[in-house]
Amino acid sequence: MAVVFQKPQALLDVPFTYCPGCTHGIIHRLVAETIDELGIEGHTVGVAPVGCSVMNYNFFACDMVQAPHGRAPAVATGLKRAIPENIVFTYQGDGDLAAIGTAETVHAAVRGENITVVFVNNAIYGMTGGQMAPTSLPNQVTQTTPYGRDTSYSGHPIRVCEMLATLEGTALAQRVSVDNVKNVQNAKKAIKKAFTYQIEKRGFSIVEVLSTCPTNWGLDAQESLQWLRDNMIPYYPLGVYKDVGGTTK
Amino acid sequence: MKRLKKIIIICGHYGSGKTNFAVNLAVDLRKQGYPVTLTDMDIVNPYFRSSDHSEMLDSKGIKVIAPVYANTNLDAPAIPAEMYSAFDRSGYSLFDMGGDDAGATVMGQFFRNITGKEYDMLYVINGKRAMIENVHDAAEMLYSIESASRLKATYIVNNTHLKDYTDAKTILESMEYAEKVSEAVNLPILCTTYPVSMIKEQEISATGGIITQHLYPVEVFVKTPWEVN
Amino acid sequence: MAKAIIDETKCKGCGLCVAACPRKILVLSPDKINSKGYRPAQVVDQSKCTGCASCAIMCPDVAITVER
Amino acid sequence: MAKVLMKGNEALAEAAIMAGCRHFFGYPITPQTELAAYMAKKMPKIGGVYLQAESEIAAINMVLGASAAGKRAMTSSSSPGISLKSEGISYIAGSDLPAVIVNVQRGGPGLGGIQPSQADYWQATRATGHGDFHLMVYAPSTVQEMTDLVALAFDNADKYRMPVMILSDGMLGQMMEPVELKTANATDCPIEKPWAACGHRNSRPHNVINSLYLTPQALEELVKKRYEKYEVIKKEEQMADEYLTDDADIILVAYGASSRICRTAVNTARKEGIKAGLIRPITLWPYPAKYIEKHIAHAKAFLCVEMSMGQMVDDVRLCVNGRKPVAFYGRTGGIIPAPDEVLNEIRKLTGGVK
Repeated sequence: MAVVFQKPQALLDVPFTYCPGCTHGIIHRLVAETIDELGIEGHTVGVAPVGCSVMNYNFFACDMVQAPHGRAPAVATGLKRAIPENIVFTYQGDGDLAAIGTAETVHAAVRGENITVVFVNNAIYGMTGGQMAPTSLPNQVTQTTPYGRDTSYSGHPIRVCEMLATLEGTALAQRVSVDNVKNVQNAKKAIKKAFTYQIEKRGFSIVEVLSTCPTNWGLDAQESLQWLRDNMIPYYPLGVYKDVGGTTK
Repeated sequence: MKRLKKIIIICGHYGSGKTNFAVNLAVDLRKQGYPVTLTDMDIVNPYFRSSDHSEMLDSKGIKVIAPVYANTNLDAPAIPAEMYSAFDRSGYSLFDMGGDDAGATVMGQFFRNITGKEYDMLYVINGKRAMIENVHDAAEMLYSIESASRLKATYIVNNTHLKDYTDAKTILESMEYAEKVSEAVNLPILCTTYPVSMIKEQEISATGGIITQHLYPVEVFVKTPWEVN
Repeated sequence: MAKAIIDETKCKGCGLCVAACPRKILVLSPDKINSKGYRPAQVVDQSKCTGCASCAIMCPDVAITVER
Repeated sequence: MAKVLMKGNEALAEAAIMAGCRHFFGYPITPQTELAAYMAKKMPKIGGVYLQAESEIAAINMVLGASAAGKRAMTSSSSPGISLKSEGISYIAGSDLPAVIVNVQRGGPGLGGIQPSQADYWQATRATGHGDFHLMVYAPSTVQEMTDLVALAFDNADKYRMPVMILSDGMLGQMMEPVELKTANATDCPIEKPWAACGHRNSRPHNVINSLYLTPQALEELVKKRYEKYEVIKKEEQMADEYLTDDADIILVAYGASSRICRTAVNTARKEGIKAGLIRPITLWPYPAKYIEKHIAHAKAFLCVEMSMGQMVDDVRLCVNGRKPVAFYGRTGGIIPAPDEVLNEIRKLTGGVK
């Protein structure tokens, strides 16, 4: 018998700190598998965000830098410009990337910064306890939208991939989900493509991964995946929004 | 010194001493009895500009035109209406351009106001100024100024100095540098300046070198606040 | 013959593997609580395992190794 | 090398390059823009990186990234921009990363104005960001010193693994003086940085650059360790320049551009028979307390002169600790005190202590 599935080498043998059923763990694994398969761990540097995944510097086996809230793309820019042959990725949540760090995200893409961004969108601020995120859905109840997100008052959710796809510097903008086996496998392909594009020096690549937050959504792990399918995917359609090397939606 | 045209544009690298030269020239021309207007076109530099000397210039009967917000706390490059008419004033009209091609770009918009008129554009150089101290860089700088302003320089002004460290030798030695720049850009040298408060003309001759250029004494107007007389 | 090996110490009992298994051979342990305080997933009928790794693919804690 | 004329801002930039800085991340703001422009011109020619960031916030975080990768990195700004950088500076300090940050001060608060000022002294020495930490702060007063201090700033940033600020002002940044650039042969990574996140190349465990500590105990321990380092710095790194202080009755204390004014005023006072002297702090943190201490016994009074409403005077008072009177004179809003104004203050004090 052969081992057909095991923990990737690029993940340290440290238990994740995430809540049961939180899909951060799946996405971490996909990134780590990618690093393994491309054989790049030794010259990869990851940038940890502020948010639930702030401590991912303890999980990834490559060198890691923890960035101020929202500034990961700027920190990654510094890392990449300092040692261009290194592979640099950021791992950011929706508050980090699409609210406080909007400028850093957009301008990293504008510059065609040759980095890879893994963007985890779960439509809520997880770390601080379930407040409205820039990606919270219309009418979604959060701690700071207790009557549901009123779009006439709090604005509409931001569709990051669609926005970044309009920029020349973006090489890849793809939205994926990790709600079922097939989607996880697609997500993996997208993440691997994003890293490959960096190796090929194609520019800025972002993979937006629709993800869950059982704790702050008030649902169990399986209900959370169902909620993601029923509510998030319709608002945030999966697909390739920009791909300099292939088909674009 | 050679007689200059009525429109005199003074350009050069940041810190080559354009402003100090412009103020000196304005004062001199006024002394000779001509009406003189000095326009401060420097909207790039926040400090050390010709309009800093408005009061003194005013007292000598020299008209000063300055950007709207010169010497204020605001950093906005606003051109006053007066500037457009500065090209048609009687007597001498001097324009103290901002440094480098960045400062020269401002002149570009006045291109039409100058077309068809005779002008002199003086390229001020300082052989002790970092970044133009070699001939090649000094030539490159002129070309970028000319292309940004859409004007052609007519003379070189050798304004080499080293502030407090300037001595007769500095001036004498600078002449060779000026000759080389002159050769490289194919422009005649109008004059070589020397700070009259620090050096006497005889001292320059006394160095034993050959004075090949017209010596032009200048007063040092551009000073830091702690340099008291 | 395939095998899904669950590292019970890492399992947080979220049940995503249970739902993902096409052969329905995984359950959350009815009687066991791991050191973290969760009911870990366990394989009830290893002989039916095809080694498809669906459970492992959906496991957010990388607690499952699959052999085939 | 022979002397050349340079603007303060250009000199800062060239000195940084000579100190091995090959990574500069900028954003325009008057009166520091020439620094960025110089870097933009020069860096591509020497294989370095000049990048104009989308904001001061991004620029300081690019510095964080390049420094984390083990490179000598620098950013510069003027007062309002430093406020924006303060978040990143705190993270850099909290991550024990070296970096050099230049503040060419202008008038504040708010948009303030573009004229020179020294009103960011408190910000530089007390709170350049949240949390328990210090920056080393150097205050040049000549263009020559700007170049010399930049190299020292990089060396000490690396040595102590902390951010270092060059606190300049618009006047020093814009004015020209003859300067002699000391030839250096520094590379962009002059010292070993085994902690750097530069890719482990499968030859060591992964490095983590981080400022988050899970337990209050761990955080306290680390902060205390940093403060032990700060004590060493306080002992080793104080710098000040003294002018005619040995027999002085009135000792002026001023840094940067205002110290130049004071020097002129001291000279005039001496001509009038007043024994005035000047202590010019070069490090603002650590504060050069020992230079003041030396003169407390014989000085009759101290006069602190600043281009602010009185910020450094707090430190002078802390040093003097009530043993002698400490007077203050300042102008603010972008106004530089005139030598005559300072002279008047000196005269007032001598009148008072006769």
